[in-house]
Parts: sequence; C-alpha cells; structure tokens
Amino acid sequence: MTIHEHDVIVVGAGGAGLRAAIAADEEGADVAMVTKLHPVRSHTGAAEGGINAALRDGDDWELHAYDTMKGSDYLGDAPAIETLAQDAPEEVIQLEHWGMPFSREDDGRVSQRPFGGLSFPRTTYAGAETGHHLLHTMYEQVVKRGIQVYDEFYVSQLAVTDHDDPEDRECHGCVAYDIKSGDVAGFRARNGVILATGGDGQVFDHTTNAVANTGDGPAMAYRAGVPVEDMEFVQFHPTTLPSTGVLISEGVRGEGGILYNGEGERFMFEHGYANNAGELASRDVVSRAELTEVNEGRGINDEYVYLDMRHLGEERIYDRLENIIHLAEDFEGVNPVEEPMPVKPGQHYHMGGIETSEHGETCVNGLYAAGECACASVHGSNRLGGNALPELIVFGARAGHHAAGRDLGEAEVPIGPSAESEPEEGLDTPVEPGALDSTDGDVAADGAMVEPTEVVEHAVEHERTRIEEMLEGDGTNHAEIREDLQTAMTENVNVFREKEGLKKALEVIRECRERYQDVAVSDPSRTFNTDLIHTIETRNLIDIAETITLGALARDEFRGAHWRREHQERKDEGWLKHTMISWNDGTPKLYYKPVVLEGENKEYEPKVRSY
Amino acid sequence: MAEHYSSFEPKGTRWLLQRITAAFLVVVLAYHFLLLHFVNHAADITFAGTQVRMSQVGYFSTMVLFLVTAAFHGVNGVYNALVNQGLDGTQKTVVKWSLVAAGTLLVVQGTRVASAMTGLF
Amino acid sequence: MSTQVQERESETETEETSEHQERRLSEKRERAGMRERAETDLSETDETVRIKVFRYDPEVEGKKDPRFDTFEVPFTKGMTVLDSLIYARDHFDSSLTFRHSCRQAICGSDALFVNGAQRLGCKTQMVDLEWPVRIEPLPHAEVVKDLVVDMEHFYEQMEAVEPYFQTNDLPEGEEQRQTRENREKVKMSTRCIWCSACMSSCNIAAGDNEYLGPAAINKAYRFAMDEREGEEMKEHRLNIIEQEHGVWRCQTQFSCTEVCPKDIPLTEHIQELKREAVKSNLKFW
Amino acid sequence: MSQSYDRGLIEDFGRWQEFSAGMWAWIFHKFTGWVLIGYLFTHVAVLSTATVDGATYTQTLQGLESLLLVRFLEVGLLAVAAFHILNGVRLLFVDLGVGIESQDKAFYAALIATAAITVASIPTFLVGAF
Ligand SMILES: Cc1cc2nc3c(=O)[nH]c(=O)nc-3n(C[C@H](O)[C@H](O)[C@H](O)COP(=O)(O)OP(=O)(O)OC[C@H]3O[C@@H](n4cnc5c(N)ncnc54)[C@H](O)[C@@H]3O)c2cc1C
Ligand code: HEM
Ligand code: SF4
Ligand code: F3S
Ligand code: FES
Repeated sequence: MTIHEHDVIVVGAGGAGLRAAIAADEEGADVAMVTKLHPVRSHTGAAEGGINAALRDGDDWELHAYDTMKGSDYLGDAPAIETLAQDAPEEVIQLEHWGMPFSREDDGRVSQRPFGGLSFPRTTYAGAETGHHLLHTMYEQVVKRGIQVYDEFYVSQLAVTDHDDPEDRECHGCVAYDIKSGDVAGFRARNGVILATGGDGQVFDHTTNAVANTGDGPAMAYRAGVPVEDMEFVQFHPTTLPSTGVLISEGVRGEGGILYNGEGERFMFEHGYANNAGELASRDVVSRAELTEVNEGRGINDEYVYLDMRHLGEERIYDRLENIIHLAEDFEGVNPVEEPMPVKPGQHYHMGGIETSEHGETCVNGLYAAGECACASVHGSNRLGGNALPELIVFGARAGHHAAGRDLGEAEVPIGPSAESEPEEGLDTPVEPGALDSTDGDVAADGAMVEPTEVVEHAVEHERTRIEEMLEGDGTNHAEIREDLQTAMTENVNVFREKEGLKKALEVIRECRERYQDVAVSDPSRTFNTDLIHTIETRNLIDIAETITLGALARDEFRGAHWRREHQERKDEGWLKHTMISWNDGTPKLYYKPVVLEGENKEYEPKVRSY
Repeated sequence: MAEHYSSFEPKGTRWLLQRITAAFLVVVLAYHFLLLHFVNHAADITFAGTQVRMSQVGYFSTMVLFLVTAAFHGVNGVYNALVNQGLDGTQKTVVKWSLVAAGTLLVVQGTRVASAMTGLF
Repeated sequence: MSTQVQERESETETEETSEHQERRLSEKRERAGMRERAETDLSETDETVRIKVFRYDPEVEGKKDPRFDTFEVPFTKGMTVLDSLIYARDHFDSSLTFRHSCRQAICGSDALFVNGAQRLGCKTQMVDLEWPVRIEPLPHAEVVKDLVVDMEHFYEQMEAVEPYFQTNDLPEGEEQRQTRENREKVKMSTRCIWCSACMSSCNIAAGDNEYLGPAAINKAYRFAMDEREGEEMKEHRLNIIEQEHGVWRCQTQFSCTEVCPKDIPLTEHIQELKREAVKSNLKFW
Repeated sequence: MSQSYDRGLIEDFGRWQEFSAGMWAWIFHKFTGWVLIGYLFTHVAVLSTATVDGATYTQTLQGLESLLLVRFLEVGLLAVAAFHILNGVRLLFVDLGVGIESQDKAFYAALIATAAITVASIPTFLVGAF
C-alpha cells in the first residue's frame, strides 16, 4: 500500500488550492498538492472579469465590505466579509509581486474598472483573462518553491475518524486514485487537509463550469460529517451559449445588445419584465425572463432566445466586443456580426458549500476548505462579480497558514453542529433523503482506532474494494443517471423554484440513488480510466443535488439568487439565517445558524437591496 | 544571480555567422553565376581566361573569401541539420570533427587550386 | 425588490488589435462563407457525422494493437470535435478516453490531432472540417491510452526555463510599475494554456528530445521581456534559452505558430530571443 | 505502470500532405543546402585539374560542358541555388523579424521566382549544347 506522508495536503490546484499550498510553504511546512487535473487545467483559468480589492485612495476595505454585505442580501457573515475586504489588497499586490500581468494605467499602476454592485471601480483585471493569469502566476510560484504536485490523482475519500459527534472527528489524510496507473494511494497529512475542489456546476445540465467541476470536495466533506451551508444559493448567468455553456459577458448588453424571443419581440420590454432597465436588468431578472419566454412557447427550438448585436455595426463590434465574435464562432458556430447569438441561462457559481470559519477550518479537526467549494460565508445569497477570485486567494492563504500552524487567533464565524440555532422540523419531503442503507465507510475507522496512519490505511482499503467492485461488476452506466439528474435539476431547481418542482426533483434524486446502487464501470482498464472517475463523480453529484434541493425547499422566501414562486419577497423576520445540512451518517439533518451581522466596528443593518 | 559567465557563446556565434555568411553569399554567388554562366558562358571557359581573372588581386581574394564563407556556411549548415535530427554523444563529436576536417580540406585544396590558377606561384 | 444588481461588466479591454488578430479575423471571414455552404449541404443530406477515432489501451485485449473506431454521431449546429467525442463516449463506448475539462479553450486539456492538424477539440467546429473527421492523439508524444498522451516531457521542458517571476527589488506594500507598452509586449506570450499543440507540430522537437520547444521558449520570452525583472535577470534568462538545445535549434518552421490555438506568434518570439541573445553576447566581445 | 505506445518516426514525414508553407520551405532549404555543399566539393575537385596544367583544366571543363547531361544538371543547380538564395533571403528577414506575418507568401514568391529564373535561363545554359 502506497502511503505518501506530508505535513499539509491540499486537494485541488485551482486558485484556492495553489494559494493554500504556497501559504503552507511560506510557513515552512512540507506541503503536497493532490489534484485530478494538472494545476493549469483548473477552472479558475476561465474567469475573465477581475478581482475586487480596495487598492486606491478614495476606496477602502470598509466600502468593499459594505458592498459585499449588501450584495449578499445580508446573508454573508460580517467577520468573513471583512476579512475578505481587508486581506484582498495585500493579496492582490502579492500576486503582482509574483509577476501577474495585470492591465496597466498610464502611470504604470495596475488598472481597475467598475463592476456591478460596487461603489468604487475596484475590480483589478488582467485583460479579459484575469483568472488565467492568476492561475498560471500561482502555479509558477509552486514550481519555484518546488512544492510537490500529484497531478491526475483523483481524491475519492477523506480519512476521517468516526467519532459520533463530527466535532470530535479528526481528518488524517485522504485517499486518491492515480488516474494514470490505477493505483489507489493513501495520503497522510500530519497537520491538515485543505479541500479546494472548486465548483459543482455539473449538477445542472447547463453550466459555465468545467466538466471537472463536480463538487467532489463538498460531497466528501459532507459525508465525513461537515455540514454544508446555504446550498440553495446558486448563481445563474443569463447569457450563455446553449451548446457549451460558454459565457457571453454582460458587455454585450452593456454595449446595447438586445434580447429577442422566437417571435421577434424584445421581450424584456414587450412582456414587461423590466420596463426601465430592459436587457440591463440584473442577472436573475433576465434569466427568469428568458426562461419564462421559453416555457411559454416563445423560445427558439424550445430552448433559447436570441441576443442580437448586429445593429451595433461591424466596426463597433470588432472594436469593443471582438472576443465575443471568437467565442460565438468557435463554440457555437455562429457569426454574431451576421446572425443573432442563441443564449440561455446557465449555472455559473455556487455560493453555498462546506461550512468554514474565516480561517478556513471546518468542524472536523484538521480539515479545511477554501475557494468555491467552501462557504465562509462571504457571498451570502448572491455573489458580486469579481468577488470570487479574491475569495480564493484570501481564504486559500488563511487556510494554508492555519493548517501549517500559524496562529490566526480565535475565529468569529461559528462552525459545527453546535452552532445550531434551530432545527428544521417538519420539512415536507416526498421521499427520505440521504443514504439508502448502510453508510459504512463514509468515515474511515471505528472510534477505537486512533493511530492516524491506520485511519488512512483503513480508508485506502475501503476505496480499493469500492473501486474493485465497480470495475469488476456488471450494471448500469453512470452516464444515464447523471443525465437524468442534471435534467431534473435544470427543470426544477434552477432559477425557477416552486414547491412541487422541488419535490419532484427530490424524487428523481432518490431514483438516481437507487439506480446508482448497481452502477458499474464498463471500461475494465486500469490505465487512465475516465469512466471510473466519472462514475465516482456522479455519486458526488447526487449528494450535492440533494442538498441544493433540500435547502431550496426549506427556504420559503426570495433572497439573492434564490427565488420561490410561492414566496416572492425577502423575509428578514424569519430568514436571516444560514441553511445548514449535515449528513448525520446517512440521514441528513437540516438546521439553521444565525447570520453574523456584527462587524469589527459596526453592525450591518439589512436594507432593501436596490441599485 | 548568475553572472554572465561566457562572453563567447559558441552556439549563438555560429548562428550569427551562418546569417552573415549567407548575406555575403547572396551577393557573391549571384555575381559568380552571372559572370561564369551568363557573361562568360561556362562552355567557353579556358584556363587562360580563368588566369586573367584570377590574377587580379581583388577578384582572387573575393574568390578565396567566397570559398571560405561557402565552406563554413555549408559545413556548418550540414552539422546543424544533423544535430537537429537528434545527433548526440560520441557520434556527434565524430561528425563534428569529420566535418571540420572536410571543410578545412576543401578550403586548403580550393586555395591551392586558386593559386595555381593565378599562375603566379 | 430584492435583487436589482446592475451587474455591468465590460470584459473587453480596449487593446490594439495586433497583426495576428487581424489575420485571424480575416481567416474567420473567409470561413464564414465555407460554413454557409456546409450547412446548406447538410440540410439536404444525412444528419450524422462520422468520426474515426484512434484507439489504444495497453491493458485491454483487442486494444493493444492500435486501431481506428468509427462512430456515427448525430450532427447539431455548433457541434465541436469535443462534443462529438463526448457524444460517442456517453452513447456508444464509455471506455473512449480523452482529456477535457473547460470546453472553452482555456484549460488546454484537449489538444488533438484532427484531420492532420493539431487543434483543440473544444474549439474546432465540425463544419469547418472535412468529413469524415479523423481524430488522433498528438503526434510526437507517447500515447497512454486512446487520445491521451503523456504530457510529462512537455511539462519538464516548460519547467526547465525557470518559469517564474524573479526580481530583487520589490516596493513595499504597493505594486511595481510597468509601462503599458511593456505589458502589451508580453501580452500575447502570457496567453499560453500549456496545450502542447505547438510542441507536437514542431519537427525539430520531434527529432531532438531535449529541444526546449516553442512553448517553453515562449514562456522564457514572457519573463525575459518583462521589464519588471530587470536587466541582470534578463541576461540570466538569455543564458537559459541559449543553451545547446535552446533557441538555436529552432529552424523557423512556423508550424508552431500555425497551430497555436491562442494565436501566440511563437516563431516571432523565438526569433526575437535569438537576436536578443546575439546582442547581449556582442556586448561582451 | 502503464507502458505507452510510441508511434515512432512514421509520424514525422508520413504527414507531408499536411505540411504548411513554413515546413515545406524548411525541407526545400535543407535539400538545396545539401546539394549546394555537395556541389561545392565536386566543383573544387573539378577545378583541381588546374593544379595539373592549364590544358588539362580547359579540356576537362569543355569536355564536361559538351555533355548534354551536364548542361541539364547546371540548370538544376541554378534552380537549387536560386531557391536557396531567395529562401535564404526570406529566412534572413524572418531572423530580423521583418514581415514575419507574410512568411508564407514570401515562400510562395520564392518558389515562383525560382521557376521563372530557371525557365528564363534555359536558353543561356543550353546554347551550343546541341
Ligand atoms: C466562466 C467563469 C467566469 C468567472 N469569472 C469570474 C470573475 O471575473 N471574477 C471572479 O471573481 N470570479 C469569477 N468566476 C468564479 C471563479 O472563477 C471560481 O469561483 C473560482 O475560480 C473557483 O476556484 P477554485 O480554486 O475554488 O476551484 P477550481 O479552479 O475549479 O479548481 C478546482 C481544483 O480542484 C481539483 N479537484 C476537484 N475535485 C477533485 C478531486 N476529487 N480530487 C482531486 N482534485 C480535485 C481540480 O483538479 C482543480 O485543480 C468565474 C467562473 C466562471 C465559470
Ligand atoms: C547564396 C546565398 C545563400 C544564402 C542566402 C544562404 C542562406 C542560408 C541560410 C539562412 C541557412 C540557414 C538555415 C537555418 O539554419 O535555418 C542556410 C543553410 C544552409 N546553406 Fe545556405 N545560403 C546561401 C548559399 C549557400 C551555399 C553556396 C551553400 C553551399 C555551399 C549553402 C549550403 C547550405 C547548407 C548545407 C545549409 C544547411 C541546410 C540545412 O539546414 O540542412 N548555402 N543557408
Ligand atoms: S504556445 Fe500555444 S500551442 Fe503552444 S502550448 Fe501554449 S497555447 Fe498551446
Ligand atoms: S515549429 Fe519548431 S522549428 Fe521553430 S518555428 Fe516553431 S519551433
Ligand atoms: S476542454 Fe479545455 S481547452 Fe478544450
């Protein structure tokens, strides 16, 4: 049995993982990264817009914090938000010092631009490929520091002890499948494991996320006992290309692009969705409008609407929106100078995730999370554009430092089941959520087993058997299950949410679970078996989909990205609280945790969120 | 910080020389072709004619220089081509010195011929 | 109203279009015509596209000897090579193996050899190709399985050029200054997504395993030309790329530049480094 | 560990149909370069007759020139030299970074010019050969 041993193990090598690894290295820890994709393949590279940081005179972190709190619709935790705003400038400067090629002003300083929901133009950017540069710059630092990277290693389970109370549990490492050789290896972490596995857009059938964004981190942590937080808050982007989900930026509408339905109507006005702002209304309003059109039979091919920019004229398009031409041509086969572009809403970002404190800790000792897979929570119910990248570096760095032993003081965001303020009782679910039968193996060892290495070994054994069974057995192909799951989620749990639909989704999810019982991998090979990897991922998607749907069913109000047909207003009375779900060893438990609105110097007052 | 340890970088130098010799050869080769195929037809060449041309110091030295540059350019070109195809180790050393020898031989023999043509020595 | 965020992102930077972008645009305009033709042809004939895919698996009987499998994939407008592979995998043969992730030409996972040229699967429209479409793993790399090649060698070359920013004097608490011109100069070189298409297309790299290759040299260029690193570091960088298997190996074949999905003028960058190297050597004569 | 399948050298040149301008230019330049250096050696060898005596030299040269084959070879040599020179100039420009975007056009131009020069020179070369 191969067991690799390091002080800190970082799972995932996107923006958050890379920053965490560098941070641990800064503390002198022996750190290793384990990632299913080579670091530069991570989806952080797809981010275009920019990184928010209060760098200039006239701006300060308090303004950034305020904007973020307001953007979150008062569901972000003030200590986390303030940490983000305070640390972001230093972290951005650090990136610059590592050579990141930011766009520049005439005086040679880094450029910043205005972004939606920000009271100051504080979005620092590097062309239209900020994420790409951020990712590569940090990977370069990892190379420079000689940090060990196990790439194309798929982490499939955490090695966590099985004490009854998750808060007593300890994470000693993880298990990874070496994709190239087929070996199942153990990773023993002396100090801690940091999850930085990114988004989970693959829960939906249409997303701007990568194929690899399958929510493995949240699913593994959840099953190991860490609660997931605010899972119902999923951000959808109104203009993505139908065949791939590639994002067409707001820039097109900003320049005057017009949305038409299949009947050639400018529906944002003609059907009264946004009589003033029209196409420039906020993301969720436009997304819902588009879907209503399609649902009412006025879409094109029952799927999408048109985004037209031909009237801007060839010259202006080439001048201002050239990259859009390339995107539409390369990924949709449409030349937007000559025809309108088909667009539809797509999943874009998940605000919810693994519950962490502002130091990145989870309630399981030695287990950390950072980046999109985590929920600290800074975005609350709605993420502002340009706030995810600073989240990666700020919380990635904190998790890395903390795991490597730096003292960051007492965290103010409470974590763990003990932070519960009230249990959810009487949530009316049509089927029982959670595991079908025995959940043996979600946590690695029996309580008596305390020797850390044994915990890891136990987990490796467990995974070996599981993989062996899948490879040798005969049964259903995961792809069908995944497809049905994704379709059900998109139909019922996307921008439109109503009670019946959500229940329907839970039923489908249950079915998927049942079918997954006898899933098998048809490719028998040990070499680069992507069939196997995708099969394991599908299991994670099922768990994540369930938590999203449960959260959405529980929260009967309209806040941020979460909209309910029956409840179209924000209810501050009863809902200034986070939705928490804990796996509870196979029988998920819903409860609530109050939002922390108490900041360093002030208390944030929930206000109407209008701009 | 690495100091600049070598002021004479052989690879870059050969690359540069290959270009410089090429630039020189463009002129001389074109001249050579014109003179010996178009102005004087090759078929009409006689020793006497050659001797007349070769006895001019300017022409003589141009031709020797032509020979030297062409030899360097050609041999170096062949060497590069072989190295690019993955020639390595001892083989490479052997080829290198064989080519140097061949090139030298060419220049020596060529110069002897040229001297003979002048009829001066 | 709860959510009235006016999220106005102007993602497009106003940058001068370089000559390469110009060229690319004109190519696009040409292709637009080709597409129309292809589409009219389509509506009249069958709606499936045939792909021939290279198969190999060292472990599986019947796949030990490389072969080509043919799949008939239903064609849809906007379909890319990657889409067709995904379809074939999810509907016909789940053991069909290829790398992919972002589907938007940014992760660099799916450089493939499609109809005889190195291309990103996700960025290649089916209608721009001749059918049937032949899909193979990248040439000049060892095949691990099906379309997956071993990237280790490529990564080693990339990492051999000290691909990280190095400078001595950093201002305290604020950014270093960089002129717009200088940022513009390195801009194209920073766009590399490590897809290895260029390396695979270069015959010199094929023959000389130690040749750094276009992508790594471009990476070196990205730092050598960045004024923030300073003159001394530039000398150091030039020394690296001047090694035996560095820039001098390049024979200006231009294949790399042709295939680069990010339109990086690789040959130009390599040539500029050669000149820089010669210049810096001359200084010491 | 999995062993990998290496497709070997067929990959290199088996794909010539797919080669682009720059690649063809490289191959032709190589070929012509080798021909030229080969010729240079032979040339010096032939001229070495001058070290024997003038008469032998004249005799050898004129003897060779009277062969039709040699006349044709000379046309070939010119073609080779012309291409090498023209493409050499193209390469020099590429080295200087001048007009790199038009390198493919420059290659086609070199080909056409080579053909033109070769055809135009045939009369001169073949005069008196028949
Ligand atoms: C198209 C697009 C545009 C965006 N634009 C912006 C923007 O302009 N500004 C902004 O602030 N944010 C933006 N975002 C959001 C932001 O980019 C993401 O939230 C962020 O990049 C996520 O980074 P991450 O490090 O958490 O995860 P990722 O970058 O997705 O990395 C995940 C890593 O985890 C690894 N991994 C996953 N599962 C496993 C496993 N089981 N085992 C081993 N390794 C695993 C992967 O290999 C990968 O390395 C955008 C997002 C998208 C999709
Ligand atoms: C007349 C003008 C000439 C020019 C402009 C010229 C130009 C060049 C250039 C630029 C190269 C380098 C190619 C590279 O490294 O990428 C080259 C290569 C070469 N040249 Fe010339 N050359 C000329 C004449 C000659 C002559 C007279 C000979 C023969 C003696 C010759 C033989 C070669 C050879 C053998 C190569 C190497 C080809 C290869 O890469 O395999 N050249 N030439
Ligand atoms: S230079 Fe271009 S072709 Fe080469 S690896 Fe980078 S992006 Fe790919
Ligand atoms: S293809 Fe190779 S030879 Fe040079 S120009 Fe590109 S590196
Ligand atoms: S899938 Fe990422 S580059 Fe093609």
